Amino acid sequence: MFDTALTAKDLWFLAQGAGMTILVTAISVFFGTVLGIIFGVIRYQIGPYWAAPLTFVLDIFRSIPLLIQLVLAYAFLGTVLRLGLSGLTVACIVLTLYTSAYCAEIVRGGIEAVPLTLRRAARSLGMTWGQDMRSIVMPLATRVALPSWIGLALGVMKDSALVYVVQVVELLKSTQILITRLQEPLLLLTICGAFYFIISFPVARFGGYLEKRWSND
Amino acid sequence: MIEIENVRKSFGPLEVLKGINLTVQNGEVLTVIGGSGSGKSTLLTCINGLEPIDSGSIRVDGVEVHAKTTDLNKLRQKIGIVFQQWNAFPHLTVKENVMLAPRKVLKQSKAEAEEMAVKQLTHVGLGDKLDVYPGRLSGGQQQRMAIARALAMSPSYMLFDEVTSALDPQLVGEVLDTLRMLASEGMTMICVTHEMKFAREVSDRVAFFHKGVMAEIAPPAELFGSPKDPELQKFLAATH
Amino acid sequence: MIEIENVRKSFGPLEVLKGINLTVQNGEVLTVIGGSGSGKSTLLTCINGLEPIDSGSIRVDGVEVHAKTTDLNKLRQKIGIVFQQWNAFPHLTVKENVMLAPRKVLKQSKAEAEEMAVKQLTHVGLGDKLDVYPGRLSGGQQQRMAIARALAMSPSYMLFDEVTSALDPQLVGEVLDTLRMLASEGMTMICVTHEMKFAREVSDRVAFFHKGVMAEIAPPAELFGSPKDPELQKFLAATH
Amino acid sequence: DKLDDIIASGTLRCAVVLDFPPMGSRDASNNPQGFDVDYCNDLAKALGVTAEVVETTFPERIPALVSGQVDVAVASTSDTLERAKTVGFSIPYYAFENAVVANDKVDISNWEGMKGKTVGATAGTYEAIWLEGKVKEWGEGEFRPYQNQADVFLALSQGQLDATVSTVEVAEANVKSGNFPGIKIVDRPPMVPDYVALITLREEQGLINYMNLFINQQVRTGRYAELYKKWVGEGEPAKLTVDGVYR
Amino acid sequence: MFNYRFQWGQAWAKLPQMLDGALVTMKIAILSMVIGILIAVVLTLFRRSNSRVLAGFATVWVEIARNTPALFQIYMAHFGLAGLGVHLSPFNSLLLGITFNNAGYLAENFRGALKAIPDTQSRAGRSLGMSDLQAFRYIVLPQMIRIAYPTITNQMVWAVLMTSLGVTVGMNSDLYGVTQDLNALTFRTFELFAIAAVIFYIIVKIIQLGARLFARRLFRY
Ligand SMILES: Nc1ncnc2c1ncn2[C@@H]1O[C@H](COP(=O)(O)OP(=O)(O)OP(=O)(O)O)[C@@H](O)[C@H]1O
Ligand SMILES: Nc1ncnc2c1ncn2[C@@H]1O[C@H](COP(=O)(O)OP(=O)(O)OP(=O)(O)O)[C@@H](O)[C@H]1O
Ligand SMILES: [Mg+2]
Ligand SMILES: [Mg+2]
Repeated sequence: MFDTALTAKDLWFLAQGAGMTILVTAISVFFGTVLGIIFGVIRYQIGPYWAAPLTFVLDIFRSIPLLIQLVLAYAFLGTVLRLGLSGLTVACIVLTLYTSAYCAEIVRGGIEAVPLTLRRAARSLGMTWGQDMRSIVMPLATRVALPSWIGLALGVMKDSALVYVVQVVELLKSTQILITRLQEPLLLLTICGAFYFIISFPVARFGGYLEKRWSND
Repeated sequence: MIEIENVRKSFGPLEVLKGINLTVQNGEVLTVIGGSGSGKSTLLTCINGLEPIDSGSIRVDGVEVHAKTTDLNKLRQKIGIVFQQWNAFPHLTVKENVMLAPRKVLKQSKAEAEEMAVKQLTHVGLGDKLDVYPGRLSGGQQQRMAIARALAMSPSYMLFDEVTSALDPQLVGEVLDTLRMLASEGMTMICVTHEMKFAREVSDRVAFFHKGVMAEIAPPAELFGSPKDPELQKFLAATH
Repeated sequence: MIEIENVRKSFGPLEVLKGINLTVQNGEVLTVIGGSGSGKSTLLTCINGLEPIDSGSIRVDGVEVHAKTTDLNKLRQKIGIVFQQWNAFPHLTVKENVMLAPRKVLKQSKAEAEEMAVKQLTHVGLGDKLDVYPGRLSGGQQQRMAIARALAMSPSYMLFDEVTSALDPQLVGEVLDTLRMLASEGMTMICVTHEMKFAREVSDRVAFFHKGVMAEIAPPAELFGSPKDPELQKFLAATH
Repeated sequence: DKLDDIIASGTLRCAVVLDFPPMGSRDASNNPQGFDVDYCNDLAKALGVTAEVVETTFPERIPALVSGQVDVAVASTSDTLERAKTVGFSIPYYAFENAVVANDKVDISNWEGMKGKTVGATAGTYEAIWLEGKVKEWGEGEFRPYQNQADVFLALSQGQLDATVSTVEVAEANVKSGNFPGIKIVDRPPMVPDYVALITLREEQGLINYMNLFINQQVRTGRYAELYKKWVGEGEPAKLTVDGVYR
Repeated sequence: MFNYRFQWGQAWAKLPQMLDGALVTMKIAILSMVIGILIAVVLTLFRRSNSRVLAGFATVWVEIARNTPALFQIYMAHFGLAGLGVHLSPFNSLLLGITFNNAGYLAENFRGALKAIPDTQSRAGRSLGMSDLQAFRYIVLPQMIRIAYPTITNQMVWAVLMTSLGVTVGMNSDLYGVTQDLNALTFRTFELFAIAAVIFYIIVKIIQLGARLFARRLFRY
């Protein structure tokens, strides 16, 4: 079963695909989280009524297949607006917004989990809204939100397998390219799945551990 | 001096404060008693501007609390407040809880804030709990920490909102002792409380609230000895 | 008849039952008292086989509870048990709570089970709550429902584990009255309780447990009147 | 216009499908190779710029073009009228004959044997559109479009498909390679040769004009035959003209 | 820059075909959820059981489902299984892939929900003479489903969105597959996929609304 045409070069090719997966994930999760925090805070701060338009827009990103989001964004930005964006750019933009839509929910949940009485106490001490947010809300909300956020980041990594539609050669796509040439689907797919698993599993476990630890106190 | 003039306040259709007039002199200890929902807590949160008022005015040291131009954050530095629910910041140690506001709000140096924190915590009898997280403290200790936290801002006034009602009976004493100590040091205080014995011993005056109205206000001997308001008479009869 | 012979039981290193011998006759009401952690609850759960035992034997109507061959599910049908924590099934109405086991375990028809449920619920005074969800009931009502639920299986024996200790004082009476009624109807019962007055009035015999040992067993007049065991004396002194 | 833009920018970006040997594939170092890749290079050379090959799938060729990812697609694009509503076609630069390829274990001796069987082709290709139409016409059997040529042959070799229609070139290359055991070429379906053209944006008449002349030159100079020999093998390259009509 | 002409008419004309696709998408989503929930319950029981083999099997399932891309799982269901001689049609491959994914995620959530149900509940059932399985079936399971209900709804939405991955295994009758087919014919990518997006959005909203109404009927306690 280890009699294979797979060469070191091919493994390097796979590794490059994996690198692309990680790059896309890292960029999207980073900017998506920043945006998500901003959206989440806004949604919490201005109340459900005024936030309705924002909620609606973010909800769209969670109600349409990512594949369609990518195709549409690619077609719209390119075909309609004629912006010469690379596939990688489009992939990162879409995944960033996608991430931010989920992240906003997580952030809002985290903020809501901070007892109002604590925030009143902070304001009574003369702390400004910003100081309250930074010193009280952020540390406490983070504890609630971090496990879900880790889940989200891993989800985005797995979903990034779809960016092949905008011509980004990430891990799964590079696996398919090798399958085309080497015709060893089972072996190659197993390697590919194992790679995702090796990144995802320990991090997911770590998230579960954090959740357990923080829910105890 | 805290001057409250004809303050009215509603939550939606519910009028919670129906024109309150009250002046608290510097150095005075005022106790507020009254039934549940009579508006006591609301009055306190209006005094430090956490809740807006509908009409009337509240002045603290001559500054109009609810004027648009007032810097509330600055004003709140001179009005310490401690609530019924324990409000320890769970992610900070006891010392850090107390140091937080002085550092962020007063921009004190770490050393300065730490010195003050240790001083105030020792003052309320928590000198040995400095580096403990609040989760490890009893309710009474958490309330004393909240008092120290407020005191660390060197406030001119302290407001206490039923600080002992969420405590087990055996823990009430230690917190009341702390309040007594503050009163004896000349702090200007408004204490909302259900502890009649405490009100009688410590207060300069006692105010009785009933359904958003300050029905009676008098020195404790008079108010408890010969209550005039019929509702107050009922209230005292029920609590004895 | 329940026959308990030299039963021993440990949780890890902790020996909770240190050789218990006890026989309960049909129609007898036995009350078990004793300090916290003395093994009372453990004994009850060993009798209906929810907990395994380490050595000794328990026989109910001559059937060895902890024999490999015993059909525990069948045995449990004749031993009703009600716990300290209210165990209402929150997703079923009061009537459905009571009907569930007769239908699924005894395979009764819906009509049969319903008739029985209404009868037992009326018996414990919940005839007007049939279609309410348990979330709407007071703790006392939930406990009475749990009793009706156990009775609906027509058990020969009823075990009660401090059924009133999680209740507000004003609700204790209604549950104890239900137990009294059962006792007067001749049900064989083992009641673990802290209610000394109840124990004194209702029991045929009272057993005192201390640290996994049944330190004394006697009719109530004797046990409360002239306790011999020094621990029992201490215990009674503390609870009076 | 685009022609000027390309010359000014110094690069020509071509969309090429790389799982479509011998037209496009990857060598042992996973670099692009094939007829289309060379054709793109030739075009770039004619323009005096450097070529940049952008890999696309069949379904994604046109979006990549229309969205400005690439300047032209050298990607075996069949020149259908429906598509010409959206993009601009050059004259044909290649013409495919198609072949029916079947799994060894299936009893199919000619193209009509596909009736009632499970057949498939690469989504978005000429053969897929034809085959899907046939399956609808027959009213029995099943048609499955896969995302790329490799998946089609993988499915065929695994026995998930009974037969496929693909270009003769691809069919022969795949049978010969031995990568897909258990497949055989059985027949030529009655399809009009699949003329494929270079495509660019519909309104880029200047570039289309240039490409037309370029294709003409490729045939005239013998480069077309040379590339055919290099990638497809011995024999006559397909004629690019249709009798009895002007282009 | 903005000289693209929208041709909605051409795309609109395809709406009936796309709605047929939407039905197939719904069918797969619903089937994969029903089967997924059943399997998730079984996996939950396995993980609770004392048998290491069963518990191990369930854990492996859950971890693979949660830690690899759904696209990978679906691809494996088609081409991977075929490598082992098991041939599934695109419909069944997609169904299997999504069901596998659903079951894994749901089993994990059920485990969390289970923790929220006090042990005393099943003890109470046992002491009424119910078997372990009966106590689980009639007492624990209904409460577990209620706690996990929001996640079940979410997973249902996910299942709908995941059907779009069917194209990788030759699926062309679901909403995404139909759209892609039409796109190959006309290349009106933007218009066609925009309509598909709206249909997906509406399906998701219907599911969420339906779940809320259903919950009101289902959970009256
Ligand atoms: N944020 C709010 N929104 C709406 N109603 C409120 C709000 N805060 C307080 N109330 C209502 O205002 C009334 C007065 O409340 P307040 O807390 O001032 O009473 P209290 O005298 O402090 O009572 P207690 O002794 O129970 O603390 C109550 O009926 C309460 O329900
Ligand atoms: N499942 C268990 N695992 C480990 N230890 C247990 C378990 N159940 C009970 N114990 C321990 O066994 C001892 C006896 O418990 P038991 O519940 O029988 O006491 P009890 O007499 O009913 O006390 P109480 O009056 O508090 O209900 C206690 O120390 C308890 O902590
Ligand atoms: Mg109050
Ligand atoms: Mg007990």
